Amino acid sequence: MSVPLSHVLIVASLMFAMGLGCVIAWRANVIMMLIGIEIMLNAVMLTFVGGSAHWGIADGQLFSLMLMALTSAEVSLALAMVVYLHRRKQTVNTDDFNSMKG
Amino acid sequence: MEATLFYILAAVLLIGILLAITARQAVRSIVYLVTSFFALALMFYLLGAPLIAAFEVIIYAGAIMVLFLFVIMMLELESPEKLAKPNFKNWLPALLLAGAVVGALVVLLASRVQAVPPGFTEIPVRQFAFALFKQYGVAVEVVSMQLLFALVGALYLGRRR
Amino acid sequence: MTSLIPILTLLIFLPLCGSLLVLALRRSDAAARGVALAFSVAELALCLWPLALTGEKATGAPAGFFLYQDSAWIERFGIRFTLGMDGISLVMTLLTAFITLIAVLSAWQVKERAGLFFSLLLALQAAVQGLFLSLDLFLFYLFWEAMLIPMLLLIGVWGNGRPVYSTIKFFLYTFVGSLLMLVAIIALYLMHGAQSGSYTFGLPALVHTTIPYDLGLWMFAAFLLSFAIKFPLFPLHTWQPDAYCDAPVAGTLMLGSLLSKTAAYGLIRIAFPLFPEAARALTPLIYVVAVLGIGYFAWIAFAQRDMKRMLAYSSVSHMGFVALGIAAWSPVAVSGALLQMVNHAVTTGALFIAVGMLEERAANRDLSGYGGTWGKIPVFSFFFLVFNMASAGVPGLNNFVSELIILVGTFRVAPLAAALAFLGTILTLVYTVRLVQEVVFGKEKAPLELKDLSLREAGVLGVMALVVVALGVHPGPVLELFRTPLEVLLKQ
Amino acid sequence: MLPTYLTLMLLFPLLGGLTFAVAGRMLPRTLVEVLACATVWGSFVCAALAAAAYTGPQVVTLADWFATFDLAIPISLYLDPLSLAMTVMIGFVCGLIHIYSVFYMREDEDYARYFALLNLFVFAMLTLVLGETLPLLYLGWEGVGFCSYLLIGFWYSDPANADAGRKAFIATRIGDVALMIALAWLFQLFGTLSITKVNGMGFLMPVSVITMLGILFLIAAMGKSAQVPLMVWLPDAMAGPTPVSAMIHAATMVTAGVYLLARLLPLIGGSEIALAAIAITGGVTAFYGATCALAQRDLKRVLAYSTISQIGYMMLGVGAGAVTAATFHLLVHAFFKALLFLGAGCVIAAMHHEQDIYKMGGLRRSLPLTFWSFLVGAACLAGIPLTGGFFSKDSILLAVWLKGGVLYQTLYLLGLITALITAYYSFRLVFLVFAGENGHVHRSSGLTVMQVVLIPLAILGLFGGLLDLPAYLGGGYLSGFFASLPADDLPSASHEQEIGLQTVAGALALVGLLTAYLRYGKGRAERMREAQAQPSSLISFLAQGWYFDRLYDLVLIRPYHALARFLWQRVDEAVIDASVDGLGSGVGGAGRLFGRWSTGKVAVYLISFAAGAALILGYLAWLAL
Repeated sequence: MSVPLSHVLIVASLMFAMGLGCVIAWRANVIMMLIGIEIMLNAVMLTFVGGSAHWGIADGQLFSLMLMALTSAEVSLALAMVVYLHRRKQTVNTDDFNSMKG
Repeated sequence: MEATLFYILAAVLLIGILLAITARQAVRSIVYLVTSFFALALMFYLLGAPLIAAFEVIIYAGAIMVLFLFVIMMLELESPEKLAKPNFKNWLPALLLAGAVVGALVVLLASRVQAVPPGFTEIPVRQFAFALFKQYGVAVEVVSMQLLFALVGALYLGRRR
Repeated sequence: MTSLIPILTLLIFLPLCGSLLVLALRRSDAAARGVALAFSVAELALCLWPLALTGEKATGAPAGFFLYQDSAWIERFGIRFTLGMDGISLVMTLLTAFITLIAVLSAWQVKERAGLFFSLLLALQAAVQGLFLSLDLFLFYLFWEAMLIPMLLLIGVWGNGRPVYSTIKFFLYTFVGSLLMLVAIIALYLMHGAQSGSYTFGLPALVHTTIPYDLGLWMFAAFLLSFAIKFPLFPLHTWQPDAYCDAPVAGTLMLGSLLSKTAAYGLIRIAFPLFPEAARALTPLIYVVAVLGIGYFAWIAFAQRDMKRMLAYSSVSHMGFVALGIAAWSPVAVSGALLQMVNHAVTTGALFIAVGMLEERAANRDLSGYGGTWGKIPVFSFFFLVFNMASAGVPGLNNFVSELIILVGTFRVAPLAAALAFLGTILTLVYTVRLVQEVVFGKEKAPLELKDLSLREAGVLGVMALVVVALGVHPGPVLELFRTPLEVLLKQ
Repeated sequence: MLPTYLTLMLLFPLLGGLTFAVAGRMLPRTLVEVLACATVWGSFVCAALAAAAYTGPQVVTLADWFATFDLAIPISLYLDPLSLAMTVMIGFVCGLIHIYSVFYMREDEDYARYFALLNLFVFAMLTLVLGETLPLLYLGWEGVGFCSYLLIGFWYSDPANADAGRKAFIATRIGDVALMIALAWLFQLFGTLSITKVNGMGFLMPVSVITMLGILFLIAAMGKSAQVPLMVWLPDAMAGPTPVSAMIHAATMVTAGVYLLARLLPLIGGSEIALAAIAITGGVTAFYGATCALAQRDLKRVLAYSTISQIGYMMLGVGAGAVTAATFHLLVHAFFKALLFLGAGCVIAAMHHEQDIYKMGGLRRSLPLTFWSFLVGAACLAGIPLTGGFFSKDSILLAVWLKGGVLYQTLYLLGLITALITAYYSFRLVFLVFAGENGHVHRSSGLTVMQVVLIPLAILGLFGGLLDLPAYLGGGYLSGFFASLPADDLPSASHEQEIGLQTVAGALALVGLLTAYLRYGKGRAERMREAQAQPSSLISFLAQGWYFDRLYDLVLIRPYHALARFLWQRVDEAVIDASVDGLGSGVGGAGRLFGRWSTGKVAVYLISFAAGAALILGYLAWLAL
């Protein structure tokens, strides 16, 4: 296949930017914010895999795998937290959660 | 041929994500996302990572997204009126920052002259496995520990008082 | 034989083991005390052993070191567990073991959580010993920071007055300094690595790094600042009177007698050899600060009514001589500074203990509460007088010898600074005789029921007085130990 | 044999002193007293044996004190005529005073401390005299100062006594620092601190350096020997027990400054300016002390001021380059001043510790032995012809005269005037204390022995002149003995000149005696009446020592106290410490300011994070462009 690495990276960066936008824009909804994070993480994975393929080293793929494991851990915890918070406050609006105020 | 396929898939991916993040309902956005991730999985395959592609489908599109769906349904968040939809004021900073990030990345990419000719090598699963379990054995252990902690944490948070 | 037994490692880990054991025994005060005493005696005995080995040459050791030990630790970053002992380290470890023993004995009456107290004392000793022995900058830094923890706890938990305020002040000051030092250490590490290709924190290797003058100035300044805070030198001293006053007696002893010496040791062992040019450039600054400090602190000490505070200022004033001797960086002056470190530790430490004994009896540190103790508690007064006279530099006692050596050594290099510093000794005498006058002589200002020293207290002060006299009359052996290491250090 | 004698000479009093200091309280009183005297007399015997065995100047190295690199300080002693004469004198006078002390201090409970310090003092004084290296000399120098400090404040429960001790210690320390600096400088110049070597190398240095060194040594001597302007401590030092005053503040310690200068004269003699400074200091001090002594009412203070004055003479002698004359006067002065003090001690003991001379009188009959001895002492002090004091003082004046030049002739005149005043106040003392009636005394058991001790001193004082008779009477023993000393090459006077000068001085002394007789012998009743009245301003000016105490209080002590408090509270706590505390609270405030940013809302954090990321990326892109 003869796609230049830069194109892969551009796709990844667009994807990352959209994830970022999602996280920022949907501040009222934790679920959507989590989705944004997933998108960003996938963008990172795409970068890793692209790099791995480009240089022919397995490490990039390996890290995508690690990322996936990480993400699943993160998502399961985050969703558990959402459930917990929803149970306590009946909302998923992040602006209502401010107990971390400094 | 493969390159064309790649671009098509990329288009599907990006459009799917765009739809996902602008969807009115969380359930819809999940469905769009699943579509995009399928496309992404294919792109991984094209980039010579069949194993990752498989995992993408199984774990992401399969497990994680379903988990999202479960939670959405459990909390009965599917009706759009329950959620405050972002208006333009919310989107503005997001667009600005995302634009800045993309712009900067593109500038960076464009400024780097491609030293190596374009082209990808496929990495066989055997090599992948060797690297995973020989070189990064400790990392695998750490990740597994982490998954365990996440499990315990989720159980702790989810228990009924 | 000696290579089979890792004396140096033992020197560090023996007190550490003692500390853990005491911690385990903390339910019984008596047991904790006994074990702490046993371990500090054992440590002192262990420190005496290398005295017999000074003539030998350890394999692989840098010049001047007769005990050396080097093993891999964190190879990834070139951090090694390198310990070495030369004459200077030997004297310092002996001093540490001696002072800790005295501290344990002087803390005999601690009632509240005694086990933890002794445990912390021993832990502190381990850290100080490690610092005096380490030849790896990373290790040095580690011990440097490790010293802080037990010290802070000692002041914070057992202190009186405003312990929390003093603790925080002490912590912030020293921490700011040590962070700067860390930056300099890492910069040095990277520079050396880039130059030679081998990334190492080993002091003997780092000495050969070529450092651009400007950068060296900054790095030396970082080290100097860090050490000057711990010293402390004018005007970075304001944590010191508070910390000294609010710490329990044993804590003050460790702080004043040992921790300030680590800073001087660092200057001699690390800062000056690593950055000789920068050191030369900044020497005038050290002269000014040292001379100013000697006079200024002596002057302020005169105004104090709180005895411990007076001694705190006196302590910094005397440390000025150490700084002066180091700044001169000539063999005679530095050997004088090293001797002064030992003398200062013993004399000032003994004075702090003596004041602590008074405080234990009358629960009062104010000068106006005492007077005419000679008639009531003659044994105490005798010792108090002896230590004060030593502090005032009466010949025949220890401080005189070192101050004379520093004066003579410094005068060659910087006559004006040396002469001015010695004018400061007039001020030293002024506050010393005031202290003696108000406590030992005169009329009793408030009716007090004082008991003379117990056998333990008399023993503690007696041993220290013996050291004071011995070092005043025959300091030759100690000075001889400094000779070889100084020849090596100053040749670089 | 010589090293043994010297070692023992030092060891006896040292061991005695240390024993009494550590275990004195546990020993019986008699034992301590006997031991204390025995050690000092043992020292004296050793000194006498050393004198017998003496053949020529000799350096004896006993041990190492300390050594580091090229700075090596051995414990080595130097025996030459000067130090030999001093050691014999010290051993003898101190021995007598120890015996005297035993009886004088009969009633004091703290005998152990007293004798410990007295013995340590003898050790330190001998070290000072014998020390061959300057640090060893300094050991003795500071050691005598330390003992003097504690002995002046011996009766510590009166704060005034302790204050006097403190004053002495601090004032002499000023001089000591000068000595230390000179010592460091010498090492820098010559690379050695051996007195003999330094003395031999003085000519290598430019005169300006020698002058500076000389002045430093002079300052050191000023402190120890109570010369203007550091003399204020000596009158107050009389607060100590009288034997202490006799031993330390008259016979031995205070002459250490003169000894130091005499010892180093080969070095500092190279500079005329330094010599002139020494001579001027001596001349002025002699005059100052004599005038002050005129107006004192306290028996011991009269003697103290006379000591200042007499040491001034010695300094004048050194300044004129006449080591022999200065030492001659030093030795004779030691005898007659110890005699005077011990006599005063007898008087004070007999008068129930009354020291005001206007309340005394008539002791001529009740204490005849004391009277006659005291009279001898006063005659020596006054320089009545043919006494020891006459010859010694005149040899100094002769040397000054011979030195010539305007400066030295002025100083000679000053010395003559001082001699007149001296004769006057000496006999004022005699007449006031011993003449008149009401001679009731309190006799204690020890008084007899104490008076007996005066006799040998009186004999020595009276016939001390024999030590060094003028050339026209056959020449002196001391001059011959000291001939080996370097730098003592003075022009010798013709006999006629010498006789002429001595006639003048003798006549002046007699005039002084006569005046004193007229005023205080015949006009005693009138003077007693005057003493009740308010003193005139001149009298109080003199009685207060020219108000030097007040001047120093105003110029030095008060500012010192005030500045100490100022530095502590206004500078250290209010500026340095507060600036650090201020920095702390400033950081705290900034922290609170930033703290407001952390609202706890995820969205704010997110936007901040994204903005940060965008910023970094933007920066990188800008670099790439």
